Amino acid sequence: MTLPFEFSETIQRSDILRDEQRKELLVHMLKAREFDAAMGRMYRQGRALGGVYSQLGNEATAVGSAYALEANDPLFPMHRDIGAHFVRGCDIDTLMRNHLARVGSQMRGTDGTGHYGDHSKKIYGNVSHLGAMIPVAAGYVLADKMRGTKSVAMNYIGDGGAQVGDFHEAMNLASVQKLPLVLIIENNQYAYSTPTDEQFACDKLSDRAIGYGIEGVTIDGTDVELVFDTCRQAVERARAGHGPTIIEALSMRMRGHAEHDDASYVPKDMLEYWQQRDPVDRYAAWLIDNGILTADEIDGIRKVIKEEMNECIDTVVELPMPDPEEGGKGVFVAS
Amino acid sequence: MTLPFEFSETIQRSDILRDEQRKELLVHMLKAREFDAAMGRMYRQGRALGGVYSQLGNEATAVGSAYALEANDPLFPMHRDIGAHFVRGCDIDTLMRNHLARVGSQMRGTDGTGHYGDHSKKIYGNVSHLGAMIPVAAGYVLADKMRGTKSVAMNYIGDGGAQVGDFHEAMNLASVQKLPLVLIIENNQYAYSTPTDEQFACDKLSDRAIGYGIEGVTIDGTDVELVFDTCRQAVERARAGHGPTIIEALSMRMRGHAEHDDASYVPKDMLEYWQQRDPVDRYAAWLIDNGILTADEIDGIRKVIKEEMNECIDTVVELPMPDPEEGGKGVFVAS
Amino acid sequence: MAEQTYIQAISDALEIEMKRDDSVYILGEDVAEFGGAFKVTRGLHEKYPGRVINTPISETAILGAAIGSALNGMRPVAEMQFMDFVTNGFNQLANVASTTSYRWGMGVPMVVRGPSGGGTSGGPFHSRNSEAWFAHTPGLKVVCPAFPDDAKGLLATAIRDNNPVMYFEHKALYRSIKGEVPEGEHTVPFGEVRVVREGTDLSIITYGSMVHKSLKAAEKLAENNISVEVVDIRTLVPFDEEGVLRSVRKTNRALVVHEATSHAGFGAEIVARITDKAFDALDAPVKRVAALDAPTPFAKTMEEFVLPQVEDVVQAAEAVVGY
Amino acid sequence: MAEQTYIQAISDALEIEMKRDDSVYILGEDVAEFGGAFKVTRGLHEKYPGRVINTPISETAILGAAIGSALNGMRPVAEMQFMDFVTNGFNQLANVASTTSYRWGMGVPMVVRGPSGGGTSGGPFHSRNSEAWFAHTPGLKVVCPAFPDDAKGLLATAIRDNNPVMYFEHKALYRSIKGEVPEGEHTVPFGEVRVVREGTDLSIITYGSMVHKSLKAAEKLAENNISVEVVDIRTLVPFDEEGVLRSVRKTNRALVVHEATSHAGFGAEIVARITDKAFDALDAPVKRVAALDAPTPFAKTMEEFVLPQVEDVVQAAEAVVGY
Ligand SMILES: Cc1ncc(C[n+]2csc(CCOP(=O)(O)OP(=O)(O)O)c2C)c(N)n1
Ligand SMILES: Cc1ncc(C[n+]2csc(CCOP(=O)(O)OP(=O)(O)O)c2C)c(N)n1
Ligand SMILES: [Mg+2]
Ligand SMILES: [Mg+2]
Repeated sequence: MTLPFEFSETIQRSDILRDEQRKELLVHMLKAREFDAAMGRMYRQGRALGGVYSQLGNEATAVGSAYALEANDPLFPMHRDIGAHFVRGCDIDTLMRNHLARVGSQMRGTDGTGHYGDHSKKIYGNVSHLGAMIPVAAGYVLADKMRGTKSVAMNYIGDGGAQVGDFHEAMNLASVQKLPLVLIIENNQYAYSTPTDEQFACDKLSDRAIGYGIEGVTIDGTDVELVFDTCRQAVERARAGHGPTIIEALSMRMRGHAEHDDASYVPKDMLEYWQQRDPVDRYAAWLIDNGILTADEIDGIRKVIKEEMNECIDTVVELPMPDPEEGGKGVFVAS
Repeated sequence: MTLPFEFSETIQRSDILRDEQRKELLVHMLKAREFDAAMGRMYRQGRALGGVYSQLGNEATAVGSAYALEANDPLFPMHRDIGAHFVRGCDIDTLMRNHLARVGSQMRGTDGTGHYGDHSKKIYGNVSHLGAMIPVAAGYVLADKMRGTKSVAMNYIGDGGAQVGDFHEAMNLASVQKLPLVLIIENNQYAYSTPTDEQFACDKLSDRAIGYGIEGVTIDGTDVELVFDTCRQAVERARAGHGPTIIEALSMRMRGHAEHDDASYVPKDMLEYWQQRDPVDRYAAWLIDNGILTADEIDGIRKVIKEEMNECIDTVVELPMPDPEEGGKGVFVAS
Repeated sequence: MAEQTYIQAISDALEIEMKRDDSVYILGEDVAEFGGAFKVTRGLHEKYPGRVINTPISETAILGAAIGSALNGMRPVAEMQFMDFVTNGFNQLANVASTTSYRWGMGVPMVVRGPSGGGTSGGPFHSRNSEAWFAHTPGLKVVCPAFPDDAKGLLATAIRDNNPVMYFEHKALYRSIKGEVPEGEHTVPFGEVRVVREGTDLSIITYGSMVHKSLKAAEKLAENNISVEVVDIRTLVPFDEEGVLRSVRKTNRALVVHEATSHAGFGAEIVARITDKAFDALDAPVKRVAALDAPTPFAKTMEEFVLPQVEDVVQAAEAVVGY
Repeated sequence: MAEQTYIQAISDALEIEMKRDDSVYILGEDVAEFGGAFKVTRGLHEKYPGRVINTPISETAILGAAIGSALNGMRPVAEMQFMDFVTNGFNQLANVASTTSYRWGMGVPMVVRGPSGGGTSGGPFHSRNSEAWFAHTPGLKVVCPAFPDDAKGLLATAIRDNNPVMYFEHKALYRSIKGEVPEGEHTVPFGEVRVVREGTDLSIITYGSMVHKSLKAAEKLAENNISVEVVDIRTLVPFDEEGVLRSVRKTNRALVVHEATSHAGFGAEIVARITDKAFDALDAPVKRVAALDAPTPFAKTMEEFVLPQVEDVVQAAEAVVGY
């Protein structure tokens, strides 16, 4: 296992974040983690619907990046970006209903996981077809640009998805039009069973930026403050009219592609290496070391989240699925 | 008008070419030019069918690149690569019949221009959908690689077509599989009416290579010996198993997108600049300066080609189009 | 009313809708200064600065960006230089645009328009009639205008619709077809057939370029005292089943005609609706006239053979009437 | 003969054809060591080193490369991880693969296979039945097996065919359907319907997953003394028109059933053929049972409502018979 560059052992302290914000970051990451754990349990209990795609290991990337946006900036998250949803103020109940296709779910049961769209939070989830939302995100901010609104879109793609043609067409269009788009490539070392060296042959996926004449950088995606700072800079550059940025955030998919997959194809030492860099544990330890939170406080936060999660599950699981007839509705909006 | 780098004023003499070969290069270029002129005349006389896409200005790129292949290497030319067809031994009659959809044409009248395929010459023409042949070329040599045959595919794409998703997926697959594929990006400054700065925002299109971890270079596409040398090296690297290369060859589309287009959107001084660098005139002058051919000899060659061209036109134009019923045939080959 | 060509009517609709609504804009290849390969958008770039956007050659990016901007309050009109190139952005339509209302309850008010169809020696890649692919993709509306007034009115309706609309122009009609077109704002509702010729012996159900060939066939048939009603369905989605049935119930015979290839073409859907709902009214089998199941060839001779011609319609009509 | 699941039969065909012919190889996402998302290619990578190729996530590249290698003497079998993702490489099929025979006279012996269809809470992007898009694209063959023996035999035929073949597996059948399958080499010819149940009152013309639901419906109908013949068309291109007509001429009534959405679905083509060629034999209108014109939803409740069920077939059959 080779890494494109040496990681720093410690968290790269951000100069912008206040301690209150640091706590928020941790809370979002913990929520993502606990949500994940809950969904995993549901899957094993046979109570989930469809595939369950763990975000374990992706907390710092999803949370740190989304945290760099303003409320008016659209977010285009992927399947493992639950943390980003929490940053946007999405609650557990909403996500859980959606994952389990229960009545009152954001997508009425038409689709699951984090695929939902919500104008009120400017969240625009993904379709399964990888890469398809990159041009959509570009178009979204193109509209704002045409109207003189200074929004910035943040979109995500995997180390696998970055090979899809949509990536190319969208990043190229965005660079030509200098669109305010930040693309996070979540390089978590695997695309389903396929390791990165069977997905691409360049040193860093951020090198793709050179071919579009835009900024590109590869960072440690397990350091939430580094992710935040890097994204913040990219967001500011974008807002100032300097166009898109590609940020490759390195991390590890700590579970299988989905819960059915035992990921036996992943070398043990690779998981061990990344386990050392667990984004949540590392950040918690750093917060304690820096006197920002105590271990007890963190335990307390975790406990509250767990309780909320469990209560929520108990409620949502009991809800019925939507009426069958819903299936025939809404193919078109009113014209 | 800015250029990515300073061009050399003179032809970059190849160390490999023998003078006999230099004459061949000139002959192919002259044929391409005369064929082009003939097609243009036909268009203006209302005797052409469909669009007529001039290759004027592209002679050195098409001829120099195709000349770097061995007979067994597959060629995947684009619409302006008539010169490459001549290098492969395709004759005027074949091309003319095909362009005019006359009986006995390579494609039976089903399609026109240089879109034909011919196993015997290992020529595989393009479809109109730009970029679509890049993955096809990759797959072609993948097959040879699987069988241990050391062929190298040469494929072409425009400064416009390089923005199509197929470019990305194919070049990425080719780099991961280290396929022997040489892609010439014919950057002739325009894609239909669209100048390059509305097509892409990188300095050089060959910079895309970095994002695939492969070799990339941008060269003067009006210098046939430089094109040949550069391609030859890329072909050799590919044959030795070192994977694909992207070669951006700079030139100018000296006419409209097709003959109906007066290209009034092209700045005059741009055409003047490139007129100075006319690939055929420059090479002819250099051959004379270097005592390889005399002006008279070149005139003689040109005259022979013109005569052949005119005779061929006179014959082909008189031919009927294929039987109507041909239109219903050949949708499937025998299974 | 003013006499306009089909293509003028389209340009006009674009201009009027751009004037009427700031959120309408155009994107595509060579659409700005150049005015597009067929000059449909000529002059709009100057009149509406910043609202006619040249893109790189990237149909996926064009369609994806159209979707994104539509989600964000704009009404994009995306031009495909030729409708054939929509295959390069197919996924954006088949999976993103078409499912957004269903999944998110959000409208995607966008129009995809461009020249389709054959008859111009365009060859296999500049002649396709692909409307059936989209008609079979729930969530997309599909429009195929045949006349200048409809071209104008249906395009305006498409632009104002809150859903993705595939608007198929027929390039052979661009300059060959003229007609009276209402001046100023003009809309034509989706989902209503237009009876373009009344008749009593046979209903020809058709759309797009074949409306004109069907009308010519009807004239010839009239010489033999066969009275043909020609029904232009205009929109494939939504589909005016009642409108079709009304005509068939009147004439008791139907012939379905389109330029697209036959196998699994939209004509089959029309036949299926008639067979299901007007079975008792039928005095003869419903037949189809369509292109042979082949790519559209380049050579004029062959193209004429592959694409349906007036004479094919006449013969099929005679067969149905003579049954 | 040995009892096999549908999925085993598919894996078997791949293995046998790879053994038989060195030019057969497999490419796709996660198909090598991992054996593919559904494990269809499990073990083949080890048995045929170098002939099972993992690709990046790039359907366009997969399909394009398949075409290129097919032009160069190979017989690629390209796996779409889900058939839904074929939309990302649509252009390669619609414009390159499908026109090469016509334009160049060269065969493109390739198979595109993968799991399609609904019924597994896969949601809008893992459930589509897109066979009609391809049936309407001249130059492609289209296969939809329903039984293990056909799955094996039709895949072998597809691999040996010199033309591009779209081979739609139904993921809900993978492990739920078992049957006797001939051992060793086994081919089933294209373009021949299979009468899977004989009957006299009504012909159900169907394919894919709905063959099984139609058989269940037939059983229920038999309880009411309605004798149903179930005809599995197996291949949409080439289409065995005669085979369908033979059954309809015998029963004088037809019901067309498929899982894909209704509007402009392949069912319409079947109805159109019957209406055209067996009109006089019909005692009742030909009806269709198909999915509602909507994406396939995620929630089980809704999915069941949108997709055609046994009861829908029963009711429609009763309507046709009772006409
Ligand atoms: C275009 C497309 N092809 C195939 C798939 C099937 N698929 C779903 S997820 C996945 C792997 C994705 O890997 P990556 O992009 O690295 O994201 P990760 O799951 O690792 O976060 C694949 C192949 C898809 N969703 N879209
Ligand atoms: C995918 C696709 N979209 C649009 C077109 C229409 N089109 C044909 S040629 C052309 C311009 C091509 O420019 P470039 O690639 O630079 O090649 P050049 O003609 O300059 O040699 C366009 C837009 C096409 N052929 N393919
Ligand atoms: Mg990954
Ligand atoms: Mg160009």
